[in-house]
Amino acid sequence: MSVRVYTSSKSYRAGQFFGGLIVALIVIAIASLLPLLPWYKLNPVLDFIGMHPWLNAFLKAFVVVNFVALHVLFLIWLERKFAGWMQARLGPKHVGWQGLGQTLADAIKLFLKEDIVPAKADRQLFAIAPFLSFMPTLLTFMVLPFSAAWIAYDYDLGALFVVAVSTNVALGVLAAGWGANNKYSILGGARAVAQLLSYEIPMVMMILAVVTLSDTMSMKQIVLRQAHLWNIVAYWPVMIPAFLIFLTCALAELNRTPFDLPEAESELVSGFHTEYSGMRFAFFYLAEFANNFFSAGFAVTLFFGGWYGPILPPVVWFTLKTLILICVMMWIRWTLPRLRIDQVMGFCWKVLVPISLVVYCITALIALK
Amino acid sequence: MPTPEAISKLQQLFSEDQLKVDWAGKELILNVESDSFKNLCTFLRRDTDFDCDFLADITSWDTGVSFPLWYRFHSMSLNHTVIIRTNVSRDNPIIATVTDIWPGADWLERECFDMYGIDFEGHPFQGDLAQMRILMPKDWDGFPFRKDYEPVFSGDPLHGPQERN
Amino acid sequence: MGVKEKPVTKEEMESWRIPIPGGAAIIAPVERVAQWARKNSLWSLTFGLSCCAIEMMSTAAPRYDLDRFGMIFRATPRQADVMIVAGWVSVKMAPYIKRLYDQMPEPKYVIAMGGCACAGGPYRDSITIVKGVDHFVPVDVYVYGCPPRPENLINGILKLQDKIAREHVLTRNGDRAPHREPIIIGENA
Amino acid sequence: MPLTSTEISSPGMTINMGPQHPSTHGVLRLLVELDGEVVHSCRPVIGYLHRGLEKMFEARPYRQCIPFTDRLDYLAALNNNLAISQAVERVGNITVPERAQYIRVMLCEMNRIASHLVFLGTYATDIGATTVFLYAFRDREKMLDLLEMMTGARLTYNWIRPGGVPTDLPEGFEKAVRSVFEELKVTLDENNRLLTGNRIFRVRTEGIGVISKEQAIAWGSTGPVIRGSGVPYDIRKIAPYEVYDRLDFDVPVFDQGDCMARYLVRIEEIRQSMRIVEQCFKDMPDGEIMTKMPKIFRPPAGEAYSRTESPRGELSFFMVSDGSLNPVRVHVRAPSFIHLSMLPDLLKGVKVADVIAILGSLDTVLGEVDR
Repeated sequence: MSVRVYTSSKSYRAGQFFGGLIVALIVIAIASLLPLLPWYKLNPVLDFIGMHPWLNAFLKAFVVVNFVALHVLFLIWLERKFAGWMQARLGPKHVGWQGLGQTLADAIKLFLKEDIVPAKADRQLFAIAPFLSFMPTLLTFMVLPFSAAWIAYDYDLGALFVVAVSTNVALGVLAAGWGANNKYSILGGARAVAQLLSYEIPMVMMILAVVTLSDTMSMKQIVLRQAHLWNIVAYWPVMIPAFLIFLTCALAELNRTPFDLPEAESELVSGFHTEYSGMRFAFFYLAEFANNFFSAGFAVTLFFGGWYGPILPPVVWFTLKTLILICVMMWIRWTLPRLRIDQVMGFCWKVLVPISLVVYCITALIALK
Repeated sequence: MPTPEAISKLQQLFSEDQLKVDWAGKELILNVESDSFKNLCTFLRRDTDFDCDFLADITSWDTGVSFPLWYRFHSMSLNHTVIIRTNVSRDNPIIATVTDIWPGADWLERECFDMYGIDFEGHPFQGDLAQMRILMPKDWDGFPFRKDYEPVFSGDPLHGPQERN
Repeated sequence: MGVKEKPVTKEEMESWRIPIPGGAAIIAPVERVAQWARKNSLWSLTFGLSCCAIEMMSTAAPRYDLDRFGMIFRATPRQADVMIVAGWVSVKMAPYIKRLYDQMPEPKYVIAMGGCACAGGPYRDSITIVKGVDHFVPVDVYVYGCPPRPENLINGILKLQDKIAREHVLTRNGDRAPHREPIIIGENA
Repeated sequence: MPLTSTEISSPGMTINMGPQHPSTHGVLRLLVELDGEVVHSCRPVIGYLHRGLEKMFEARPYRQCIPFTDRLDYLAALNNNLAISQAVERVGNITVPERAQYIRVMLCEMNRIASHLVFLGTYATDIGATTVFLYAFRDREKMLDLLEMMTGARLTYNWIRPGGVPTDLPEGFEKAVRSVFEELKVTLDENNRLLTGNRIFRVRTEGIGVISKEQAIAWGSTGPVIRGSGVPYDIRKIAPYEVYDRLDFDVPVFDQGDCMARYLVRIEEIRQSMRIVEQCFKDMPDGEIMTKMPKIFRPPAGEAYSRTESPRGELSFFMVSDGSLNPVRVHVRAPSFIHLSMLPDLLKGVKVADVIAILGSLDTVLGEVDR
């Protein structure tokens, strides 16, 4: 009798992952061909839309929402595939090619599931919470510049708008935690609010640093200033720490490891969304990954020169940079353990806030020069 | 292995009919009557020749006549094992607790109570049936490890004893 | 007893028809999509009782990797589709399992993993063990073994997927639905 | 108006962790009284897996008890087999051939490695590092392959029995073991870099759940828990059984008594176990592997107990015989049972997240606790 002692082959796993990457590249390549299509034939239509502001607004919103939804589907697949690659597994494989249909199946299933509202929950709050946390995320996409032309609304206070709107995510999370009338939820909600609001401070500080150097709050203008040199290269002594702080805060805002305390699975079961099932839970999921994309995109806008890059069209460059940054976030997520709540708060107030103050002071000096 | 001096000290303290000393290989077995049991435990813990600071195990069984109790101690400093055996009657199974000497005895004693209904006098939860029960459900009727235990089957899978089949 | 497998028959297809003109043409594709989605996204409850739970963890671990089939573990019953009862069920635990099952949203499935959850296993003559989890929750798949190997569990999961693919989605009626015909895996009787 | 200090107090919140909770390692229930994030008091409730195993032993011949011990501490089934076999051998005065003793030790140590790898994985998940869980299980599968090669089962082996072991080592076993150990040494270092050196892991475990030396002794803790508190209490050294007195190995002891110390003890034990297995291959004599035992085994009346070092601590079976076919009483001294009883003391005043960290570091198996 003999039993085969075998080990999973590393090259095979790598092949799986790179297969996934190739898919991503094909998608990007197709996207890059889009500008070559005869778009000018649509000009009369566009003129028509341009003359009807309501129609215009509606179409823009439609495009943004669908873009976000599709991206999230892709991102969740990417996350699971990436996790599989890191963890010596395969990840989704049998649903669609390389498991690409996985997220779609998940989404359809969640929408078909029974929607449970616990008997003792605060019904209105419970019902509205997922949308409360999804709406701000969606709104932030309004000012995200995919390219000089692809920006839904070039608001001249774009950065301020992002800061103001994205903070509202905490409201949705708190509503979910409170409304569910579950002890794990309320603990998760309380943690989330404490964490989100605290990490907002160094984050805003770092956004402010970029805004000071760029002398504008418009997202588009911030990118246009980086036409020749990315911010992180041009002002590297301040921008590298600024980016690291921004990344840390973004991770904290996204509730990702090491800051995933609001939904810490091993402590609070599922944290604030413990009682959510079906469609409402799907919205939390959607919000989380949409927020992930936005945070990465925002970082690219602030530090990595937005859509600028050689050869490929701007939109592709922006998406590519964002995806790379998202992968970095996933890498961190699947590597690190989780902090404790007092350590998270202590780290913010005792380490990040002082450092960000110093960084901002230096930035101000540079700007004054 | 406890020294002969230590054992003679034991024999001076406890009379012949209260304590019988026995050896099993290198291990000392002390057969003690239940009324001297607590004193013996206190002595073993305090005395430097025994220094039994580690309570390894408590168990009991049902002989049909009485419930023998079996305690195993270990001395970390002297590296020897001492076993105490004592008996409680089936009609009035009560013995002094050792939780005040070894806090680790807490759950072991509760288990003995849960399975055999042996009452430990001075245990923090003594007399509180629901608190004393540890492995069985709080509302369980009877002590299942007694040889004469007859469960009353309810037929309800969510409550009460289950049918044997 | 082998594995009960029924291909979808003509009559079965007919029975899905809804008596409106063109109804089947509308309903059937919707049903197909729903079946496909449910089958490929079975989220399991992180819930282990005893030895089988370790094998369940092994099944999720790299060598077997349940994520391939879109199966991930969720800690809360609200987000779970399938409960794998992995281990023996005592009288003290049974009410909690019942409650967990009740907390799961429809459609929900139960896999009884291991001899204990199926029928009491080696503890059949214990007074505190419930002889099979099917005494209080409906079981879809019985996976025998003590504990079943991960391959066996995966077999059970795949069989459950087949079953879901044949399930009448739009009129699914909780525990009374006819599809609740259990699949038995690994029993050598 | 003079300022007076007003005490702000809120009614405590009781959280019911378990019986279904992702990190209670089975079906333990913790009734935790919380004030914000701080634990006021904690009351463990056990018995959700209770099946009256000790009573069931009383209705079975001695040798038929062995399969049930697999399901006590299901992470280290062979160690349980060994413990009950020893108890039966002592009550029936049976001697075991030397080769069988070596095989037993070897298998137990391999099972210890597998068990500690589960600890490594589950503890990492408790702290939040999911990836290490999967790495640990990947490595564990290799160990299970070896055990399967030997015994034919993955988890519940039913292998070591009174009188020896049923079959000899399979062909090519030594080679397979060596190659797996080579891989394991590499992956252990990898996990070490990933987890032990990790700053976050350190702040989560260092100084958390400190058990002082006196406390550890008074509560009767054993195994890695007491060795993490600086007491070199290892049955393999202080009361050697089988052939442990002939083998050269170290007992890792750490003085800090915190979660990190207990974690490090277990990691170091994996290395020591590998050392023991390698020595066993070298020293193993040829010869019999099973003592001839009567078909109907009736030991003389008496009491006997075994003391073994399972991965979780001192595992001991106490057995009373009255000369009949079945034992009168079999009692299991389960180390996890004792460790859990320390929880109310340990969890006073810690944070919610530490509850999980401390509970995980005790590495309890509920199958053993509830019996």
